[in-house]
Amino acid sequence: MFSWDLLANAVVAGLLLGGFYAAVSLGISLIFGLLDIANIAQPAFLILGSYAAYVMNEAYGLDPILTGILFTPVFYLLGALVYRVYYGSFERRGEESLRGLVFFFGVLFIIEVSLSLKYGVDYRLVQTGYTGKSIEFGGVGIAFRYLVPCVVGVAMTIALYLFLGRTFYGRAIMAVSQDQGALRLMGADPVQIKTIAFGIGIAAASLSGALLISIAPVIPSTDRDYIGRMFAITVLGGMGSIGGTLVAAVILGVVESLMSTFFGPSWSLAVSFGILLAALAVRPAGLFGR
Amino acid sequence: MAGALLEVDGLTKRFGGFMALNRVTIHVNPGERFGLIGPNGSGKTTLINCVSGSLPADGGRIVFEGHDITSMPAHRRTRLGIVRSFQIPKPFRSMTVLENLGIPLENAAHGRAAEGAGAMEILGTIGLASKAHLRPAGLTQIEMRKLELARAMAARPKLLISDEAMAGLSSAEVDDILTILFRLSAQGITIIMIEHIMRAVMRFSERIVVLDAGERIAEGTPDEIGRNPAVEKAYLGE
Amino acid sequence: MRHTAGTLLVGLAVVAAGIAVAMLRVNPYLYFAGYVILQYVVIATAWNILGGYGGYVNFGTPAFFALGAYTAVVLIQWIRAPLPVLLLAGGLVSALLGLGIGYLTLRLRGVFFSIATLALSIVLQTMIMNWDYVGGSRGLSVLRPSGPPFGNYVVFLFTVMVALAVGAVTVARFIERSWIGRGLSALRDNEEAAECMGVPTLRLKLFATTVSGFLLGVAGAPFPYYVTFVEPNSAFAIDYAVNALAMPMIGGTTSWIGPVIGAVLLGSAQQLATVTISSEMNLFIVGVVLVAFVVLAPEGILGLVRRLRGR
Amino acid sequence: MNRPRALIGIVVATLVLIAAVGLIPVARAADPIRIGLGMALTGGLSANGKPALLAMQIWKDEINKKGGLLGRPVELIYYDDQTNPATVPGIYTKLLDVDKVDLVVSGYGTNLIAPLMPIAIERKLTVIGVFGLANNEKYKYPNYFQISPTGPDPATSTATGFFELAAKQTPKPQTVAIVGADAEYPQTALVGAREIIKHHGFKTVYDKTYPPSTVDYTPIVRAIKATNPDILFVASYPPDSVGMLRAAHEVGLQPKIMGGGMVGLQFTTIMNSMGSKLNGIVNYDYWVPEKTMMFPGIAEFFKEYQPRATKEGVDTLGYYLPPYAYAAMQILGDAVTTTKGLDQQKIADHIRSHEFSTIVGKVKFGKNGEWAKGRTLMVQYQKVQDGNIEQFRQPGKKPVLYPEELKSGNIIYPYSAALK
Repeated sequence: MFSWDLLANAVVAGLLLGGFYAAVSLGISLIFGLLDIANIAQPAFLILGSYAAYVMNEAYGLDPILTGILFTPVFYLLGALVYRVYYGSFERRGEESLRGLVFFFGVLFIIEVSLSLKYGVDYRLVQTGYTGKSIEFGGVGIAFRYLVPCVVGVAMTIALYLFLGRTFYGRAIMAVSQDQGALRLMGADPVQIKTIAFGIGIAAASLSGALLISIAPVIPSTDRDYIGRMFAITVLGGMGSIGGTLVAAVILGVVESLMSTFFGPSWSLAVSFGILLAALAVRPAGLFGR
Repeated sequence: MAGALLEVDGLTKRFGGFMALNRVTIHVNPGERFGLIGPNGSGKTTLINCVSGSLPADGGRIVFEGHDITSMPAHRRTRLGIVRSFQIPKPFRSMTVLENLGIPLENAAHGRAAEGAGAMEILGTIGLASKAHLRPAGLTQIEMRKLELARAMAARPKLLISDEAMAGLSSAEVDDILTILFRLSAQGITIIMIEHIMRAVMRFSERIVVLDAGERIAEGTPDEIGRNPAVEKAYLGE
Repeated sequence: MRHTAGTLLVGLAVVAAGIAVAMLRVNPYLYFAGYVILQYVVIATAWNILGGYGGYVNFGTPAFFALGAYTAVVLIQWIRAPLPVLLLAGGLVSALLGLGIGYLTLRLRGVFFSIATLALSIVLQTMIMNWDYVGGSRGLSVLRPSGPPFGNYVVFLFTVMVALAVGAVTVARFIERSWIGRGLSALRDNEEAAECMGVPTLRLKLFATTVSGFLLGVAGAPFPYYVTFVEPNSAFAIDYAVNALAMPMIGGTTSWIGPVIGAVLLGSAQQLATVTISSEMNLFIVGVVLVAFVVLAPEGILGLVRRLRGR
Repeated sequence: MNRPRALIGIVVATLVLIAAVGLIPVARAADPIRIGLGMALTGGLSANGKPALLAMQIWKDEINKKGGLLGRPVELIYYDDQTNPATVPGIYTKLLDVDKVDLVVSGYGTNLIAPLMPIAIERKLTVIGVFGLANNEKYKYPNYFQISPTGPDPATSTATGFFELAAKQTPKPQTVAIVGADAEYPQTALVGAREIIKHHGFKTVYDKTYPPSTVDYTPIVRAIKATNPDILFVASYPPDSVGMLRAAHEVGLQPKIMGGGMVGLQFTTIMNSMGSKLNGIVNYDYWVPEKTMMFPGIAEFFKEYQPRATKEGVDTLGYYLPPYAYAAMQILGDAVTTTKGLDQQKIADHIRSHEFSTIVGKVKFGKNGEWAKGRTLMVQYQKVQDGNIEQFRQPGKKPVLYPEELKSGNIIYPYSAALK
């Protein structure tokens, strides 16, 4: 069944999927990778973003990506609030890891159930102007439904990369993850910096959630499918490495796509996680770990 | 050299491309008070991590009391009698001070003493007896350092490696710790002291080795080291 | 010695009480509810040996539980093995997996370890889904053997679970009060310091992952006979991962009684909610309770009790 | 050492509490007939479970308005099984032993009926299953009946009509690709499909499964396209039905006939948002608003159902599961009325031996408690427009192509012709 044409298509589809995975994982890469906060509720915020996009699309016919951008301030504030609670309850007392995890598990359930109480358990999906359309370059087809999220994902990655490297707050966030002393020399308050970083991480979920629902139907419990993927990508890419996240996301996307095309899709997810396990065993710091 | 308690022979350790220890050789004699100094990043902590077993060595040999311990896991080295304290105190936070001592007593001291008495005795000599039932979170900086030493003593060391036990303490507190270390030495315990506080090392050590950039650059009595131009250069730069 | 004898007596008393309850033939529903709660006592206790004492958070609880259940399914399909064999085999296979993740701790600590166990769970579930002999993704109906030793089969299973729970708790209590438990606490607090104080950390971790795996597998082994229908999604349900973590947290992780309290409270609350209010509210309550507990009572109910006593 | 004692106190107190609450039956009206069930109100199948429950409640309300059964009011007692088979044994034991229900019906779906079977057999209950696929094949329990019209051979029910239609087209298609999710229904449907394919002598060029959590279906669809099949049989659950369909459009996959066992395309929200992308798909269905399907009472049922469904936020049109859930209750009610009692065996004997008139037509049970003759429809989506939910209330959008006796329209063949 092998053909070069199929291979090219599979790789391209994988690259596109990888761009989307990067968008989904950026928030957790920031929160978990840089701040070391195991926010297991991140996928729930992702789905919250999806529902925001759905509601705005149903009510006003807004494009999901536009909604995603419009809602970033709301999500940012939500994230800041969650972090403040987390900080006050755990981090300040120096007992964050295990209890923090349970805390976020609780948050995950609360968001998930609130959504299903409000919007029910039907599959929700959004049709956009570009859904179902595709273009072709020399035998390689590109579906807009994946191209757009991929472009947005890469753009988000670049934006975050530039933000972290070029701005004061960005550098402060990088510093907070490595050296609290240097941060104090910069004259910044670590808690404030972490609040900002956490807020941005959650704000990213608003946009990536919108991308998600423009790709596939969503129900409140869809978040559970993404817990593994998100953390796998972040760890595989190397904690807190934004470029690494993109590369890891693309690797996962391409592997899934190749498996689906040539060997039987049934095993694609297991192979992805097998790669993660192997990577962890050989190189625990991930591909681009610090 | 026959009769040495600890022989480190051509020890090499790399981190990626960075050579942290380059064929370092040191010998420590039984009962000796041994000083290990060097500027930041010179490889002192890496050296004792390799000796205590926290890090695997990439080359060379470590011999303790005639046994080759180069690839022995850390806990077995402790049981043989090589015990270290940590630069940044690492107490068992969920346990009381007394329980902290129980761990080495139970795991390293071969049950040579009944737990309660032995632990209280050590706490008594080190001046922490009144804090025996507190958790580490309730201790002051100096008390933490003392706990670190007390816990090491509970492992009944033959060789005690004290990693910057005095950094950040006041002058009186430094004397306090020094007194304790002198007393341990008097009991026949060999001690390697890693320290930045020159006054303390010079006063305490019988012999000193200087590391710089992963290499041994000098060895001698405190007086000799004090006059060595290479040491001065390493510390002050050019 | 007195303690051990005491524990043994208490344990026997609980088993006896369990059998008495079984004989009394009280309302059968209680056996079903009781079975689930006791199953969670075993799971929470098993998780806590590694997670609570040793500080290694296992997200892969469903993998161990399901491995026990599916080992049983294989043996039932193959030779219709009797229940004691199923328990032992389920436990052993899971223990082997436990030993495997124990070696992972050589390189992986903290959240990395947790994520690796999560990945393991996904890989294992995919394998089961593609294995037709045990029903694959379609699931498999399991016929209960006719004629249990006493009562009806559910009563019998309930009694077995009572014994398993007592066994698990006894093991946990023994570990907690021995040098193993103290060593595990030391490595939880600071692994490097523990190793340097003579604690054989690797051996202890391997011991903890293996015992924890064994108990989780044992908890899963009777599951096929309890539900009579096994399919991957419910055997690998995320509920097991969440509850295994949440129950000890609510009860208190430092003592053997903590997971028991957590499992009984949260387990019965969930059972109650299933038959009284809607499950959506049920999950919601679990979420709120979790958040409230970790924020307001960080050391669980044990910590609350301790605080109330002014200690 | 009295800390543990205090805690054991707490534990005992809690146990007593649950024992108490667990044993107090739910409040009840004066001597009603109680019908118990577990239903998926949360979890994966809840999108169908909720409408099914609503249909049963409508039946209950109507029967009570008419004075109940045997002169006694009817009460439904239901618990959420969370789409988790592990909850089912507990729920039905509670229903039977604590709530003392007189009759039970099953929850929705094969996986949730399976754990009920041993309980039913042990206690000699009469059970009507709601959309279970081949639950009774292993047990052959005579008092089990199943309401979806899959017929005596459930595994092949979806594939039969689909491939029969395909075989009748000219030029006759030769090659076939089959694909489905790693889940219960799709796997069973694929097993059936393989059998039917062999029977018709088609050549299989692709046969693979995928995990339900797949995000991107493009690679799968492209691999299928590379094998260039004439027929594509898909057995999928809602999210992957949408994923496969969208990917097929993007990749330009156009076999001559496509569809078969795609669950979800019957649901209101999905039909509404997929719109014209549905055109040309030939898919199984159980009820559509075509003239041939207008059995007595069904129009009234939807008149009652649709406003209530809109209010409760469940499947607005409700064509898929609700009429059958209602019919299951009709049959049970009928049997109780005719046998003039609540004797499980008499009720079962009656159901087994009689034909019933329900809102889904005449129902007669046969082998293994399945419909004596299968009636899985094959419909084709035709001339569907985007974003118009009202169109689906009219005939013509989903004409019945199979079986012959219910046929209400003609297939547009090949698939590409239906896209124009």
